[in-house]
Amino acid sequence: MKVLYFAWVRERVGTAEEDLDLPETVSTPAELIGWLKTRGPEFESAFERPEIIRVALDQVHVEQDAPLGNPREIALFPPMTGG
Amino acid sequence: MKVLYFAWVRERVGTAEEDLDLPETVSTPAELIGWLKTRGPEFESAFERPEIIRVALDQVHVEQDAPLGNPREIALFPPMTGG
Amino acid sequence: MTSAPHASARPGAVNHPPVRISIQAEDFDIASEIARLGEGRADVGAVVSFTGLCRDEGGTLEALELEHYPGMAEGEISRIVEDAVARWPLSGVTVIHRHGRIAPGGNIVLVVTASAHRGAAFAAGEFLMDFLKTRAPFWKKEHRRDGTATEWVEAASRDDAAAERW
Amino acid sequence: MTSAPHASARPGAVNHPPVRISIQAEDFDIASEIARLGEGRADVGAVVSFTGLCRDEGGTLEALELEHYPGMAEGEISRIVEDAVARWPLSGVTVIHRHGRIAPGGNIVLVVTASAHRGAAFAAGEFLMDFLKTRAPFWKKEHRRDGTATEWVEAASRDDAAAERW
Repeated sequence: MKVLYFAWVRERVGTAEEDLDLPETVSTPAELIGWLKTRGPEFESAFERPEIIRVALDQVHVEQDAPLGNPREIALFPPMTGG
Repeated sequence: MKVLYFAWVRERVGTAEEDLDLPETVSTPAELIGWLKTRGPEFESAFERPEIIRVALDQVHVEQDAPLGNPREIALFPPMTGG
Repeated sequence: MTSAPHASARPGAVNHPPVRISIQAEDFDIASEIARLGEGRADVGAVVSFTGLCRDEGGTLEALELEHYPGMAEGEISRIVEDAVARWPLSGVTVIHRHGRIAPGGNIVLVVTASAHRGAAFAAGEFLMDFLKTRAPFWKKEHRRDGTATEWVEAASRDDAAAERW
Repeated sequence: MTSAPHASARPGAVNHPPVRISIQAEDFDIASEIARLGEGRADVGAVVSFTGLCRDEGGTLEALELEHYPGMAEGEISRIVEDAVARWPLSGVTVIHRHGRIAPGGNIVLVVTASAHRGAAFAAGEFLMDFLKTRAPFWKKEHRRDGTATEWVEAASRDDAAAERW
């Protein structure tokens, strides 16, 4: 699955995009974030406050407890500050 | 005293402006309107619904029961429709 | 006929934002009026403009004719602007109201408000329009395309209700 | 980089007002965007524009850098615009949001709403801005004049509160 990172999440993770094979146990964005945090200190840092992370599945906002399903892309980013 | 009329009040009265000597008994705009109505059918027509007439003393809105005082000019006009 | 624009800042007032009020027959240029409020002021975060246009009323309108009370129009708009300046932290206000004959699609009124914050700019713009409608001494007369008798526009009770919200 | 502007009317939708959404690096021209919504439509009575500008934060800011999520930015703004179109009788909506580096005083975002009635144009403009702030995938980073570390702007809780009003 294509995973995208934006803003300071991207900077801390150190990449804008990666292709990942998710374990079967990951069925929500919250679980994805929890699993990502086990992948190293850069992920630990990016997701140190997991509750503030926003999630989009195929470019549509979803809650962290939404079913992950089988999207083409999932994006993780900080609260938005545009406008 | 200079009396000004605008919009359909002006059209019905037939003049935009006149200089009038008001009787001593006229001490409020409402009394002025009542007195003007006695001056002929054109005034009768302009002020047939006196309650909707707006009043300005020296270019400032006042209520019809405000003291008339001794302004340089008094204006009588319909509800405004600008903007 | 053009009234002289008011001075761009109130003498003696500390931190009073620049205010421009103009009652004029000619058209106005929205872009330059908006630019004027942003110009050389990098502390402005939000500029809201309202442009009121002459509607064609389903194709029946030939033109609007706007009568006004010279002197009082400027004075009353100044008072409304001062009320807005007292209520919201504005960094600039411009109000331009045209008079005379205006064809459908033409500009009638422009209000521009600038502030560091968007809520203030929006609220002040709407406040100014609500009070311009009910307190500025202007009257609209409609000339119909079919040449029937012209008619004065009636004041809308929803305009009074809008002004009473504030 | 400029996204292709969306089609100016939704195919198949009866009476859907023209909508223009653009995510772009280049500056925009407020006047021509406002004119576009009035053009050839004499049934438009009110046009409200909101321009969001880059503040200089007391002279300390060198520039803002705006990151965005291409594709989702257009999609999310389209959804917000559709919500506004469903709530108010609008005759046109334009939203332009810039990305990339923007200097103090520069334009960031433009929202223009047109309607036969001013209340709808004001309310829809403010609604669009409130939801752009909280839902459109853009992030601001501040570059300081003194060359100290750049910082990501923190989301303001007052923006969430503003969006929750609707």
